[in-house]
Amino acid sequence: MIDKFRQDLHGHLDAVPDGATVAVGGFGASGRPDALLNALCDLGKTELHLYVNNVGEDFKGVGRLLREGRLRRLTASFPILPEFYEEYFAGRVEFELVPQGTLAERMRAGGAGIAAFYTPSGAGTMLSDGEFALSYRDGHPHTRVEPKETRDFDGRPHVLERGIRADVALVKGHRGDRKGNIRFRRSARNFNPLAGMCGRLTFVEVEEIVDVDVLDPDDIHLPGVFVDHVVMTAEAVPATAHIVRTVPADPRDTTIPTAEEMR
Amino acid sequence: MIDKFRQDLHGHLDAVPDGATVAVGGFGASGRPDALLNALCDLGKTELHLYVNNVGEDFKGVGRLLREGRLRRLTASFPILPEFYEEYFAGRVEFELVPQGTLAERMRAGGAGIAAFYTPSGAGTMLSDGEFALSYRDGHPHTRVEPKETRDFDGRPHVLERGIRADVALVKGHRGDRKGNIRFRRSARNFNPLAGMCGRLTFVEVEEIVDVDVLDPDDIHLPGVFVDHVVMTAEAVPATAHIVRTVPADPRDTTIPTAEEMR
Amino acid sequence: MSSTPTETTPAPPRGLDRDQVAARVARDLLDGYTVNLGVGIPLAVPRFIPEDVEVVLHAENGVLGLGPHPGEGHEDPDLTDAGKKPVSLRPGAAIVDSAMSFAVIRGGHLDVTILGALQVSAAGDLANWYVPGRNPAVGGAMDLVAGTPQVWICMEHVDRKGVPKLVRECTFPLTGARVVTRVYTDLAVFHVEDGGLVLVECAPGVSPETVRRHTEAEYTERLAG
Amino acid sequence: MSSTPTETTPAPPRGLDRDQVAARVARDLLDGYTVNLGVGIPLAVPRFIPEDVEVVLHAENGVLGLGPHPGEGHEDPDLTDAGKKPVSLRPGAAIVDSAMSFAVIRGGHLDVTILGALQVSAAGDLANWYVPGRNPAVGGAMDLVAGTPQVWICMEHVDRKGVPKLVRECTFPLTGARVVTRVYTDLAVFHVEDGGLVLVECAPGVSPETVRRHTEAEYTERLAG
Repeated sequence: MIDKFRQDLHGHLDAVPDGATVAVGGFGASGRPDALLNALCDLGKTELHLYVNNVGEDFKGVGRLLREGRLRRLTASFPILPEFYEEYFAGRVEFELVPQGTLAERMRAGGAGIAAFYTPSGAGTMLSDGEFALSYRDGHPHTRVEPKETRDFDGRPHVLERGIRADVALVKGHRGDRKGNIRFRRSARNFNPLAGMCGRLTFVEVEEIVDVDVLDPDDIHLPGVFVDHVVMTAEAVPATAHIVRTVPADPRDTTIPTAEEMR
Repeated sequence: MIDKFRQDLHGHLDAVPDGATVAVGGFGASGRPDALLNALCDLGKTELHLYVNNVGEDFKGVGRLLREGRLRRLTASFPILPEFYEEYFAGRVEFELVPQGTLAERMRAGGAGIAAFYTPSGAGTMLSDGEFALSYRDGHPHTRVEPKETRDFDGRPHVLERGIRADVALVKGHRGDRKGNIRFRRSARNFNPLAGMCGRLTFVEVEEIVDVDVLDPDDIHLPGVFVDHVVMTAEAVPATAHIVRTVPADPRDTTIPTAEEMR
Repeated sequence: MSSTPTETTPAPPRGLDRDQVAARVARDLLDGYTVNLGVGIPLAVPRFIPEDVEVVLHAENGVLGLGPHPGEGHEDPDLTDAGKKPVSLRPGAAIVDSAMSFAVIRGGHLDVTILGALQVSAAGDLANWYVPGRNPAVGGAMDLVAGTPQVWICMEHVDRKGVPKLVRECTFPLTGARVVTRVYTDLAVFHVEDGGLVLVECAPGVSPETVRRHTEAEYTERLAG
Repeated sequence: MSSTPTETTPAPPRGLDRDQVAARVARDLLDGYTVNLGVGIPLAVPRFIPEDVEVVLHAENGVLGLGPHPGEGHEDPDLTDAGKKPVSLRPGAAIVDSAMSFAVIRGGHLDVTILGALQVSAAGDLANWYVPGRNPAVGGAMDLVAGTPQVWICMEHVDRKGVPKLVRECTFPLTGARVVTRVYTDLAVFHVEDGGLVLVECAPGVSPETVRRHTEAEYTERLAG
């Protein structure tokens, strides 16, 4: 019988090696798999390369991994947490900055067996021309993200982006059944199904486990074929979910635009 | 107010020009938009290039367009209908044969602004090496499908495939609301949401129209943003839906395998 | 070089306030549009959309049909906009995953995206994601400008030092090249046509000369009557 | 050239019948596998899966968790398999669109695909989609063999004229190169290891010599005990 429910999360998650690539769902605290991220941290996993849209605004979840020095590299579109940038500029973590839609599409492509694709997003910018600093040393850019191949289609430049296949994926769902079928709730869905698709080993924490005949087959957001392990977390949705912490403007230079003007 | 329900289907569908590219949902008779296809035929539209998984097993829907000589080209993975091949070999319609997953992904890519992608499907076969005959003349191949660019990723050959952006998409849904949000039922979903995504102008015929607060926002299979016009069809699901008509084996050559052995 | 910042840069002119710019933009939204809003002035636009104009608001995190804040105590932590603020849903809303959300964006299915900017160039280049030396983050900005047919910029005409933001060439890193289709500022409205800026409207009480004095980019004029 | 078809091609040998081949394959399916079945012998496999082995059957048209025919009068025209035959759903089934269905296939998320074949070469090349001169159609065959980690072929060991189907090089157009991992025939079971065929099992009553006589492809032997 297929039964993907697990009691012993640590036992199963311990299969993740140090240095692993990890795809993580969530958009800030919304749909962030905190129980799985905490377990990864508790297990002492380190040198991780995370693919996640943002670090978040606190030291939970990805922020905790960052604070405890577990990250080797972050691939993200909008890290937010100021302490992440301190680590980046100090040369303690690498940073691959990608457009948000490109990150989502790369996860889906990797999960879908699409090796690479051409997107117009980021063409002609420093995110594709090899200018962006992957790492810092002694306060200066040390290595750069590789320039991306560019090619015209229909008269417009497109950049070649690779699919992401991660060693492990961490997903936060709403409901799940023993076959690993998952539903998400509202905008907590976001990157979660895509992270789940691209993991070689996919863990899902859910708020509710349900019998195998409860979810309508027409309404499964992430089919069980993508899912290896399902755990139930009693942890409530974080109270900070809707607290926005913005990057403070530098008071020394009034020509610098406010965070509001930037997006 | 946004109201995509239409009474005058012919009036709106008449915007489709002769020679248009048309993406069509359905898998055989399952989820095939017969009312829309009939309307296209009734309007006398011709020289059409259809993107559709199969012609089907009868002269309804795509089969009717074929019989009435409306097709300039078919892009499909599994035409089925023997009369389609007669037209193809007689040089009256062009045929681009593509792997089924490639067709689905090309529709999605076109709808998602992905100009092209690399897939392993079909690499090293006559569907990518330029051998396949796009058209026949005097009983012989006349033009060939262009060879596809091939490139290795992770040590395996992949072919470059283009996204499809069709002039018009014809979709069969189960339920729809005035904003154009669509749900499908069971395996009648198949290519329908993908055809809907890739149409510059997307028509959906539905079995039921519902109030705008009926469908759960978490369970919309094709969001209204992709949909231009929704019509209700009272036409029942065709009774032939589960009748399989297989290509008859050639009785003159017993070394030819049965249809069962081929897939 | 009259508009290059110097010691004699003119004092910032007085035109529309932020809400008035938002209201001006709102007037141009058509019934049935699907629209993505950036942070800043754009977020104020929905308050000014007329009752008889129904617009679908899209958020990058996968919401089609955003409604206003649900009211104190009614927040749903699973339902936020792309700024992670609590929202409600309009009737007929749809939730999708991030890949589908950006399929909507990149595939050209939005009608308009309304964004803030650091600089817009004479050719419609946009810089609005990164100030070198600060913390780089891009979010969905590059996807939005690459995919959306109409990219409308709402911004102050000059920065806090009085330096024009409509420039010959962007000096900040680009979000996208030749992507802007309209610019709404406190002083004026420009359209981008055939790769160049066209001044189509001055704010009430603002003269074309005032606009010119605070604009570095070249542009043509096509002001109504 | 002993196995090349000639006037003296030996009469087709008598090994397993089709159901017995299907039953033999079914024995190798593990609990929890997700499996796609081609038409022909593969479709007979589910009948022989033991009670205590739960397998999820996938169909290209977007069904994960296929069940058997629902019984006369209970057919749902909106619920068919990839052969367009009516099916039922197992508990815990999921329906997806065709792009997601092939994301499952191409992304390597199936465990096994069980297909028929025209020919399998010594290197594991597969030809099973097209006989030149007949009507070309491919369906999902090329995606299945490109994406699935285990490609198991079920076929008659020789065709109706007695010509071997395990060949040095495929003469029919390829579905995929070096994709086959196992071959189950009425006479024997082969694995493909390090790019070559290995005979691992003969059917009851069939000798290794009989297998060799009806096989054109070179192979090594690793028969149990």
